[in-house]
Amino acid sequence: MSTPSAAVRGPAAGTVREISLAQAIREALAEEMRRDPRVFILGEDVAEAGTPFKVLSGLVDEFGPQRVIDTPISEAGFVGIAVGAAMTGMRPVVDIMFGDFLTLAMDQIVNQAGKVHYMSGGKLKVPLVIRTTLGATRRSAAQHSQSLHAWFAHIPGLKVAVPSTPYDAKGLLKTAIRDDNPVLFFEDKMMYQVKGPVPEEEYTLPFGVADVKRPGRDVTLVATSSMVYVALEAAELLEQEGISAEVVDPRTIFPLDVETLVRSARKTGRVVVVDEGHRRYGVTAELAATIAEEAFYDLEAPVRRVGALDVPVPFSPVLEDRTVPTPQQVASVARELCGRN
Amino acid sequence: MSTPSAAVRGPAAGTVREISLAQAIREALAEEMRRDPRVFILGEDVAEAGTPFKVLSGLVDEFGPQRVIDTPISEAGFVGIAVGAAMTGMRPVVDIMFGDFLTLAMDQIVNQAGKVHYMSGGKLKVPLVIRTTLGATRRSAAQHSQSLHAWFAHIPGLKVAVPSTPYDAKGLLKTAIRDDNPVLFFEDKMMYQVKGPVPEEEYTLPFGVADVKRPGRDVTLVATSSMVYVALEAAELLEQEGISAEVVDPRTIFPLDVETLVRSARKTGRVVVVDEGHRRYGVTAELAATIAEEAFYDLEAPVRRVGALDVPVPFSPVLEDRTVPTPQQVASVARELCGRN
Amino acid sequence: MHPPVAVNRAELPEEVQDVSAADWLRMYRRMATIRAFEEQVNELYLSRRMPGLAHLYIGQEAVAVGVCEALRPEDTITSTHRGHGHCLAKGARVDRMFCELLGKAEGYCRGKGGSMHIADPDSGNLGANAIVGGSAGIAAGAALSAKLRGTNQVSVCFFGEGALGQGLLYEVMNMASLWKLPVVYVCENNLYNEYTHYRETTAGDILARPRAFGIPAEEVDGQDVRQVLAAARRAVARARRGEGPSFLLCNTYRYFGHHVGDVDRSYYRSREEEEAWKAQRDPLRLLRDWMIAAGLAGPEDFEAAERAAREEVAQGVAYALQAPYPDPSEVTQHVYA
Amino acid sequence: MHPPVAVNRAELPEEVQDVSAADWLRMYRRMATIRAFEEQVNELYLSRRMPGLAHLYIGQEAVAVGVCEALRPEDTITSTHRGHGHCLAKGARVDRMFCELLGKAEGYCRGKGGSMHIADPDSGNLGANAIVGGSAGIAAGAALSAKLRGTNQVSVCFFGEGALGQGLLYEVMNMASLWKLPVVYVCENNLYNEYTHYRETTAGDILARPRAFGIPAEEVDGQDVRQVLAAARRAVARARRGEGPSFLLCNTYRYFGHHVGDVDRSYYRSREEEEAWKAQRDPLRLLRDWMIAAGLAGPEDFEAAERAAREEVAQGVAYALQAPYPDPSEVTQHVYA
Ligand SMILES: Cc1ncc(C[n+]2csc(CCOP(=O)(O)OP(=O)(O)O)c2C)c(N)n1
Ligand SMILES: Cc1ncc(C[n+]2csc(CCOP(=O)(O)OP(=O)(O)O)c2C)c(N)n1
Ligand SMILES: [Mg+2]
Ligand SMILES: [Mg+2]
Repeated sequence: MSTPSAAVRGPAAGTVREISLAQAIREALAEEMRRDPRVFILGEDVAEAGTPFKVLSGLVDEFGPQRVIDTPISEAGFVGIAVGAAMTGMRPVVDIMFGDFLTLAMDQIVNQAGKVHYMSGGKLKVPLVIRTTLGATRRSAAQHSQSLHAWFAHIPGLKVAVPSTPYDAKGLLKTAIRDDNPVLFFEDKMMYQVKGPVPEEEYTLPFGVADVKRPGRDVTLVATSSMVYVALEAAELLEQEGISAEVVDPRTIFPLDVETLVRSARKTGRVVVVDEGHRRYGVTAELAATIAEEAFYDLEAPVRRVGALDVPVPFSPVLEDRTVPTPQQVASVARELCGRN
Repeated sequence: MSTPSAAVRGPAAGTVREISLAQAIREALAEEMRRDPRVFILGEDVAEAGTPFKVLSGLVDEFGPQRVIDTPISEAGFVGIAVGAAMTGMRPVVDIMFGDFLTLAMDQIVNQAGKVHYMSGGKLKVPLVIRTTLGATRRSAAQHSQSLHAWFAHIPGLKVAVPSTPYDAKGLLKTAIRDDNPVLFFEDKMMYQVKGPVPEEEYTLPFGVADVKRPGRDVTLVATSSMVYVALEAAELLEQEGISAEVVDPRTIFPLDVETLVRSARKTGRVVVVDEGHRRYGVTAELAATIAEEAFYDLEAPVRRVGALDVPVPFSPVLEDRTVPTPQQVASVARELCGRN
Repeated sequence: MHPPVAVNRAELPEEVQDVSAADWLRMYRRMATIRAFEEQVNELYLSRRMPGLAHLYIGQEAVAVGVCEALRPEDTITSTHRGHGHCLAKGARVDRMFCELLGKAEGYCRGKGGSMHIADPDSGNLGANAIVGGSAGIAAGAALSAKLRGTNQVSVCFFGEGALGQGLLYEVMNMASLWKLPVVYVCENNLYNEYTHYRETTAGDILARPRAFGIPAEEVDGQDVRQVLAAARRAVARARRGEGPSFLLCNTYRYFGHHVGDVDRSYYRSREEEEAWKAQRDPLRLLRDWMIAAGLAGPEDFEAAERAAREEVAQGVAYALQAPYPDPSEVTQHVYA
Repeated sequence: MHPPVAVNRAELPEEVQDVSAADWLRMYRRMATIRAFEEQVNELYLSRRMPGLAHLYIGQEAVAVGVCEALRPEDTITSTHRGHGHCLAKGARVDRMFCELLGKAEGYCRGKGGSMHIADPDSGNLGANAIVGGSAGIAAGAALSAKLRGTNQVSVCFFGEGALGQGLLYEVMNMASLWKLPVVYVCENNLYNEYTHYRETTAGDILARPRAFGIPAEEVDGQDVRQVLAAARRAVARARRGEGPSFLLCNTYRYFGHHVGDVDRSYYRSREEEEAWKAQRDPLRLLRDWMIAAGLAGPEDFEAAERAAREEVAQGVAYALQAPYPDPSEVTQHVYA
């Protein structure tokens, strides 16, 4: 995946390096673990192996096996343990290797972590981060390629982050760890090697604040996670045809920065929403419905949605590549909206 | 819950009785089990106890404990067993007592049942029905009151039925059992005693065909499951003010009868979508986004969504009653859309 | 089925020989409170003054009281849908419990939790759970937390034998054993998963299950608070020493229905069975008979305890019945911390 | 660690004394096919001609071949992410397997499944599964189905020792035991869950786990196809008699990485360990050495078998490499039946 790095806004000033998203995640974890002894990591092959994606490499060397804990293959079990630890003064960061495996821990995430604070009338808190992955095109087939983030955004009590750049990932992960609520933190597994500018200095990014990744006038492309890159490439294509596209990245789908989305929609009057989850009953539905409702009187055309094809993710490359939104597809939808067909 | 029975269209002719939704479900199961020896029931306390809702009472007497099988409290386990049985020539109907417990079986439902047909290139089939419940106001608190149907409609490979009347429930359940795909069948637990006309004669109802539960001109109320009654009551209220509301019940949220929804929206130009799941990233988002997109040029006002409040369901009646859509609330939103505030 | 009650101190298990008559009497009083509380809950249901349902703990009092007696205030418990007894035994107040059951603002969860979700961190109660087996991980997590924070707290996970059907329990017992977590799994076998006898849902040998994960397990007469306390002390001491988890299988019986609405039970269990447990295995009676026979207390002591318990319950429910509901605007509070 | 190989028929387990030399040779040939197949898969990966990753079965061949030899064609299996060996042992064709691994239209799943999802109902293979432990229920369900339909089929569930971490397995073993389902749980303990030694993830005694659910369990030398076949025949016969499930713990080893990309393994296991298994415990060598020593076959028989296996694989991969991809429009087919 290529980063149109000029387009992807990094931090403003200070000492800035180009680092990968994997490294940004690792830095966020290391900094928070140094800062706060209550933070620890729990998951499969997180210690010596540093996860199959090597995102956590080296952390066990600095923090030891008491704080970077290898678990059995027991997703429900160790999420449950993390919930209990979070309720009693710790701040666990759980690693769920593939987002598809969240299916095994749904009760613990949704019925326990997401509801304990409310059910206890505010007495108990669950400061828990679940880091996991989304995204297809890794030729990993139907049980290792899903983007299930919409499910969690549906559940009151949970927060959901879907960062797209190393800068955002680091700042949002630090915020997630300091948040007193359960946060699902989705990383596109195809994005770990994407590089981008990240300051040396400490920073955090607030939840619920969308980022305009590229300003534009004629059409708004709202895109999440790695779809930001797809939208940015689409914007490049559109620019060549004289269409100026604004790319807005919500960064967290809950809390959702409705204001920024609607402001952009009002300005351009045309919106395409892009997300890598299945289209049907997915993230694009909420974003499109919200924008269509709030910007109704300023829209020149219907809000259009581009999601993953509504099929289980197939293995064969010739098929899999059909399932994920592409810049061409997004550009073509945007072009249509602008009446340029 | 009262049935404005004049409004809820029953079958056309033949011998018709008034029976409860619970009885309609039981009849559908009994008829299908008589017809097809491959159909059997699996779940907790389904045999002698007939489930805590008594929906299955008597079935074990007719069909025996070989076909109405009591399980341990192992939702993932017995759904998995049902998937395997379905793949090898049986047609299991699984009972998940409260929809909230689906969280325990998500891998088996989503990663296994929902994908096997596709992953096997069409060779294996999973003719499985999962009957479960949704709906709040039973004073059962946060872990026994959720309406999680949106999750399943998000997953290609699954079908999702949300019947509102005894007639629909019976006809759709028979269709579900004959379907070669996994079907999630959601029954509102507060609706089991609702009565309605059901013919003596055998019938089935197709999936993906919405039903206009009440015709109208000025505003469309799209409503699912028990929200159909809320919408019908809202329509009565509106009628008193001279606003003619059309109530459309999709009956299955996947497959979704987009055509009927959009036709009604085009006709009235104003739409309120009502569903008992959480509003955020829920069923109303998909329905609203679809209608807003397809009927864009015919809409007089933004599509409005009424869902459950985005909070875990509280126990206290004074709080719980605030979380579920009411006829007054729906009527008020519709009134606003019609510029009558 | 069980041997006759012990009649002198010498027959007491070693771990409880130091328990004073006053302490035994205090435990009796606590069991009496639980019983009176639950009888009142049933009455609230029957008189339609309580929203929803509740699962009564009557018959099982010795388990909660015996186990919690072995704990320190800062130790934690997790509980179940049948959790009133655990909450009270760990130190919850009767009036605030009733407030919660009635959905009132002064309830432990401001009315948001209700019968199945009472949590009271102040008394070390991390919450009841309406998902069968749902707290197996939470309890182990509290134990891991205690270990990581070096607090020497012990965590107890109460659950019914129905939770043996949930895979989560085995996942977590495995980790608790591997990591030597200070957690005690207390399985209350009251013979029924809702309306189904546990033998129809439970293969093999229950004690062999924790043992297979390297967790010491023992069977306990759950109607005899002396045996429960002794076993709990063994398990808690082991946990406190850093030696890891234990599993107690407490044999017990619920006198009432699965929930307050489960009145016609004849299709799944006999009246004779119910009567036999009540007549021969009642936890309050067993303790009283032994104490009287052993000369540790007189009948008047138990009458006084029961009177006091009933009084506390009567006052508590009266308070709760007139207490205010939460303001409806609270519905949107506490979704996020 | 293991006793020296048996040198005459008398030392064979009772259950396999009737197996002919030709049959042993056929099993050898099948193991050789699996090995050659997997070597070719690795080569496809290294030469970047295969999309994605694959988990090689090399080193574990005797388990799949020994177990499947005890089955009838209509019996069913479920498999894992490391499933090529199971598929081939149950009767899949090499060429169509390669087609699937390369995402071609003639693959067993028309390219939709890939390495981790090969299913072939015609040979009784209900599918590999990329969720660790994910097929524990499916296998029991196939057994329940066989029982309900009265077909006398047996169902085998293959899984790695990592799946012992998944609660689903215990939920399902409980039901399989209660309902006496004709299912055989075959646990392949190759010592590692990905990159973590199983002792760090597995408390207590593995065999005690199924036994706690009333399921007979035995440990099997998974490198010795004779022992595997004997144990599988005992378990399958028991299932066929309607006596219920069994559990076989097959000790084995994977020679290669967790997947084809796992080349640098020194941080989690030693080269010495790898070499020792290959040198002393190779399933093909063990069978060959015994057959030659027992006078059941000569070296030329094994060379012929290996040549044939390599030939089959070479032809299969050549066929698959030139075979067409599915039409892109197939992407929306097979979502619903
Ligand atoms: C996961 C889950 N499945 C089913 C239920 C419904 N249910 C509530 S209590 C119960 C039986 C529990 O039996 P047991 O664990 O023995 O506890 P007991 O009621 O006997 O105290 C069931 C099945 C539930 N609450 N959670
Ligand atoms: C539920 C789930 N969690 C995690 C993974 C990632 N994963 C794939 S293979 C594997 C290790 C499996 O070990 P084992 O069961 O022993 O099988 P082996 O690879 O040794 O054959 C893991 C953790 C997965 N596929 N599914
Ligand atoms: Mg019980
Ligand atoms: Mg292994």
